[in-house]
Amino acid sequence: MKAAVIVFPGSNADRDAAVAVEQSIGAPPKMVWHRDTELPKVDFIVVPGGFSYGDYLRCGAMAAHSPIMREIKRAADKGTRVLGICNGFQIITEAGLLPGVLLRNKDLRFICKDVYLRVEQTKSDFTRRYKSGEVIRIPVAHAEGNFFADDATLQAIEDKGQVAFRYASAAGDVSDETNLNGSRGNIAGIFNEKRTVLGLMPHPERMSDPVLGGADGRKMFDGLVEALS
Amino acid sequence: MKARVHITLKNGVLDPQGKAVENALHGLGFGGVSDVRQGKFIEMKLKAGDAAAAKKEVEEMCRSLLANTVIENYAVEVID
Amino acid sequence: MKARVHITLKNGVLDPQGKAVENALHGLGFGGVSDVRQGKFIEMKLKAGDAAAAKKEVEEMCRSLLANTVIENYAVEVID
Amino acid sequence: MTSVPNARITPADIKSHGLSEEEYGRILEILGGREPNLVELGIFSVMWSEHCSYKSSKKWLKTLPTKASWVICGPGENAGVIDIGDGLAAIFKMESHNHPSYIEPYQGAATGVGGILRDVFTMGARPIANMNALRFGSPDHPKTRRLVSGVVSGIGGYGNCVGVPTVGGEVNFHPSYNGNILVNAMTVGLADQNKIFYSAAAGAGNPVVYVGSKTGRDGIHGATMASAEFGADSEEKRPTVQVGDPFTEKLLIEACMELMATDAIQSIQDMGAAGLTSSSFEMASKGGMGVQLDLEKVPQREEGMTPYEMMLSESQERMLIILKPGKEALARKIFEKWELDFAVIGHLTDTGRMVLKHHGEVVGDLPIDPLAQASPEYDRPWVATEPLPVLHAADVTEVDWRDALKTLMGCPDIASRRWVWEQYDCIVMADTAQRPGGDAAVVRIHNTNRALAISTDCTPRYVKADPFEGGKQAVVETWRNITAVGGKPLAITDNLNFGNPEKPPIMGQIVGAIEGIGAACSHLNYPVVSGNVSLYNETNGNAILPTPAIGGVGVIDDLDKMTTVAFKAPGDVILLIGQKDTASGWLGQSLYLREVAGREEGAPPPVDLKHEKLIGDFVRNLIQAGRVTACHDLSDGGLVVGLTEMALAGNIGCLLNDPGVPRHGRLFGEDQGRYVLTVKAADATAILREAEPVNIPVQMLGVTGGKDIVLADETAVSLADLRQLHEGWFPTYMSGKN
Ligand SMILES: Nc1ncnc2c1ncn2[C@@H]1O[C@H](COP(=O)(O)OP(=O)(O)O)[C@@H](O)[C@H]1O
Ligand SMILES: [Mg+2]
Repeated sequence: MKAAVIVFPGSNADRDAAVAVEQSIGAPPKMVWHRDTELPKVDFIVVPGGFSYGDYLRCGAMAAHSPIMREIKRAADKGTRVLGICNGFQIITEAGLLPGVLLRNKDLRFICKDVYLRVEQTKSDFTRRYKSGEVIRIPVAHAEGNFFADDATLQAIEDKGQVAFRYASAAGDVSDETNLNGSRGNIAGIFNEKRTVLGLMPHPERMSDPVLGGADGRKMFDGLVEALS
Repeated sequence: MKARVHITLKNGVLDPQGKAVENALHGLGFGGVSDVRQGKFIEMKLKAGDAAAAKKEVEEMCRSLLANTVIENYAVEVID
Repeated sequence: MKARVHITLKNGVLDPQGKAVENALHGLGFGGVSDVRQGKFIEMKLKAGDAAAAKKEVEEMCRSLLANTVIENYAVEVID
Repeated sequence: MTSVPNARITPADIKSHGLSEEEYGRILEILGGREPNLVELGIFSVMWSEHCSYKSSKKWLKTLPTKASWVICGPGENAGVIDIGDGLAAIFKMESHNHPSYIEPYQGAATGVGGILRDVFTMGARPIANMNALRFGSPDHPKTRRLVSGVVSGIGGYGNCVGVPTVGGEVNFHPSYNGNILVNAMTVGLADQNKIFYSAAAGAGNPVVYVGSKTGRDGIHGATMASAEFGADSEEKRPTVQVGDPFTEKLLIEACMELMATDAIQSIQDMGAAGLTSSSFEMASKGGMGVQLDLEKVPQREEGMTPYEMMLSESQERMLIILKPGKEALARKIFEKWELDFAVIGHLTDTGRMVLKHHGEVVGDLPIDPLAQASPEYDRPWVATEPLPVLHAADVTEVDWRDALKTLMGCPDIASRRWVWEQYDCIVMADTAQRPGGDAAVVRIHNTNRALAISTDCTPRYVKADPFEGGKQAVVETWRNITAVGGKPLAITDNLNFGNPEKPPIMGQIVGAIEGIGAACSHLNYPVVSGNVSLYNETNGNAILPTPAIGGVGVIDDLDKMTTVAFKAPGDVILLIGQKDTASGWLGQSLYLREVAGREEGAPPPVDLKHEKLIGDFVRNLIQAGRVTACHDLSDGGLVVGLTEMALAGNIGCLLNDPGVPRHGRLFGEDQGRYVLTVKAADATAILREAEPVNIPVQMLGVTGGKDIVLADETAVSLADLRQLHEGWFPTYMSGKN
């Protein structure tokens, strides 16, 4: 299995992603510069976290127009797995790979802390190693993770089983109280319809090593390797 | 030639910033304020030949970058 | 009564957002754009009795909260 | 040669540039009797400002110990450099951005972070951790809330975007900071020892290269502003503050790192306070070179900028590089890839002079050495702070320990800072092994099982009461915090924040604190490798508490042995190490005294350096031997506050033996040199046995377990109540509801 991590000028979790991917695959991913017009042949692409263009204007808006995004869309259409983490989630929604948008957190502050997520959909290469309804602990670090979609879109996402994770309590309860940032339906991560593209605000790559406080994120990368090799 | 662009959230889209501003204003004693909405205001200079062409160009910018039409509306004015 | 407030960076103050937007627009092929500056646009409803009082009140809001007068200017319009 | 024909320097010009008549006399001397023009006067004024020249503190700073076998580069460069083994170096420094942050908290704090980052990466280090030491006025002061909110979001806004984790710091509130908040930011970076870059220019003819953002009219005279006392009109003056652009900073880091990996750089320096002036002067002066600049080549953001403005602008995110011959094309390519400005703006000469040209015309011509090195140095008169009487515990009101504990856990200086640190990305780079909330932050050295431990500390109320003891205490507390996570403390940076040094009592505080810092550093073999001084922190004659903030750095050789403050399991034995038998509890200047008894008096707890070293080394050895399950040093609030912090972190209570009398002294006294440890029950007596022959006092305090803090007499406080108080204060305060 081969993987690539996209590097935008303000990416800052590109290395974090590469380390986690390498740990699961056993080989380093290709680092691809945002201005490249060709993607290497890979099975799996990570659009990492950071502040791609300083997050000026709207998070991810400018990165969504990078030359490499056209290639990523093309690859995604052909079924290449794409994972957008944090700013990467913002970028791929701005680029239209996923529905909805990410607004400012409801209390407007940047939030960095571990959160509990309830796994909603295990039928995907990303989540196959989790159990349905399992609660995992993964950190967030964002100011704009408030997922918004209009009623019809939201209904469609729910109906088609596209919700990957929701913000929950340690016991797995999903409520307004556990809604970290104001996201509709407590949504922390969503798939495209085919479940080959996943975007999420929390950082699985920063919870893939016990020294960092846990390894719940590792199962995502291990699952992908298992599915794609 | 100059252009001014207003980008505002569509009705029905939650505006956490506007709401926070409204709360803060209430806290400061401005009790009569309501329905605060916050948007963006962008000014720019353009090389376009005439106002109509300029307007078209800026609208194109709005659609492709400046606004996210899932949640935002835009309005363009061109000033000579 | 409604008010509209424009908050813009003072001349000479660095506008990192404007700069980044301008570069992105050039990248998208909008070569004729320059001097992009990004500001805020705030709309609100007011209970004030008359337009003059409303304007005064909103200006007071700008000074105490909405604008950072060290680096920003504000302009208030009141619409009936 | 003046570019401003007939422009005579008036006494008003001299005054507005913050220069004294005497200093102006010295300028005339240096220029051989010729009057400077305005550009030159501006250059003198910033180079001789307190901020750039350290004229009031230099004499005393020279007394600080700066050497150890692991010090690669001490004070004098952009940041200090120490050997941390495996061919690696840690490069770090702390710097203040106090005045700008008071005027515009978000941008002031943000640009403070940007500035200190540049000081570190300019030496070849990739920044791996940010810290911040913050002091605000009384929570009741009408401005405090907005300042806290702006400063914290500014620090986060900048650090989060550049992708350097902000891993720790400190926050204090005191009315003395009402008109002068303190925003001290520290950056720690990591470099290969054979890839460290310095700022001394060499090689006549070598190109002087400007990279980064364009120059605008930002912050002109920022350095002189940071060197003047605030008056009643300062809020009206509204000096231009700089706006930070963290995105550009991120690009600048990456571009510099890429260039540093080649062999193109002869020397490099960031443009900090006094921008182009101080960077070019310092580089030339350190290398004994001259320099010629063609100012029209400086990338400019605005039209019609004058030489004066370009030389004094403090626009952010800019660096000056001396390239080796023939490397321009290579360097230009890298900076263009990162979409940054790049311009050759001059070259080095061997004249020892700085010649400034604008469109071919000479607009300034100054000798470099006399200006950069012969800046004024004052031996300002000072009077020592009168020692205060020792306050006996018996003379302090005793209240029920449970009430006192609740008051303290929820008081502004002890309440959890979670509201602050959750706005900082403390985990980006995926090497943070210990996040905020413990004693020291721990950041893994990438790809190894080793780590750096970092802590910033100062207890200003102690320094006010006794500058010498307070100076010692600040150093020792960082040393203890690093020890408490299992680290070996190596060196410090300092940020000396004081009032107006022209007042002898304030100068006395400066002298006393520096002597205390020096004494502690010498005894602990823990040298000062970098630092910063911020004076004139006064408004209308009211000075801040003297605040010499210390940032300490140490190493952990085996991350598997790292300790945290959290109780790990019920049934562990709790040990108190370092309590001297005779002590009945030091309440003078304690938080118990201030928060519970409503008094701020007495001598602060003395620091016994011999004792500190003995105890700290013993504790560290136990940790490194893997025998400690949790560790916390005791500071603000004393023993029971420390225990409560450990209990809350682990969500496990404890059952404590009778502490003895006087109970308030025993429980809340702030005696120095103490640690609380938990160990496996089976190992406790062995530790006691080992401690005795080496004269280490160890007491068994009790055992962990349950959901309360319980004393032997069965009075108890529940962790749930304590947690609510501890976690509740900050969010409630910031929401404006208290
Ligand atoms: N401004 C801040 N930014 C980040 N972390 C902070 C800040 N202030 C305090 N903290 C964290 O809160 C914890 C408690 O701080 P403090 O009481 O000063 O610790 P100590 O007494 O051990 O020095 C530490 O982990 C510290 O790093
Ligand atoms: Mg401590």
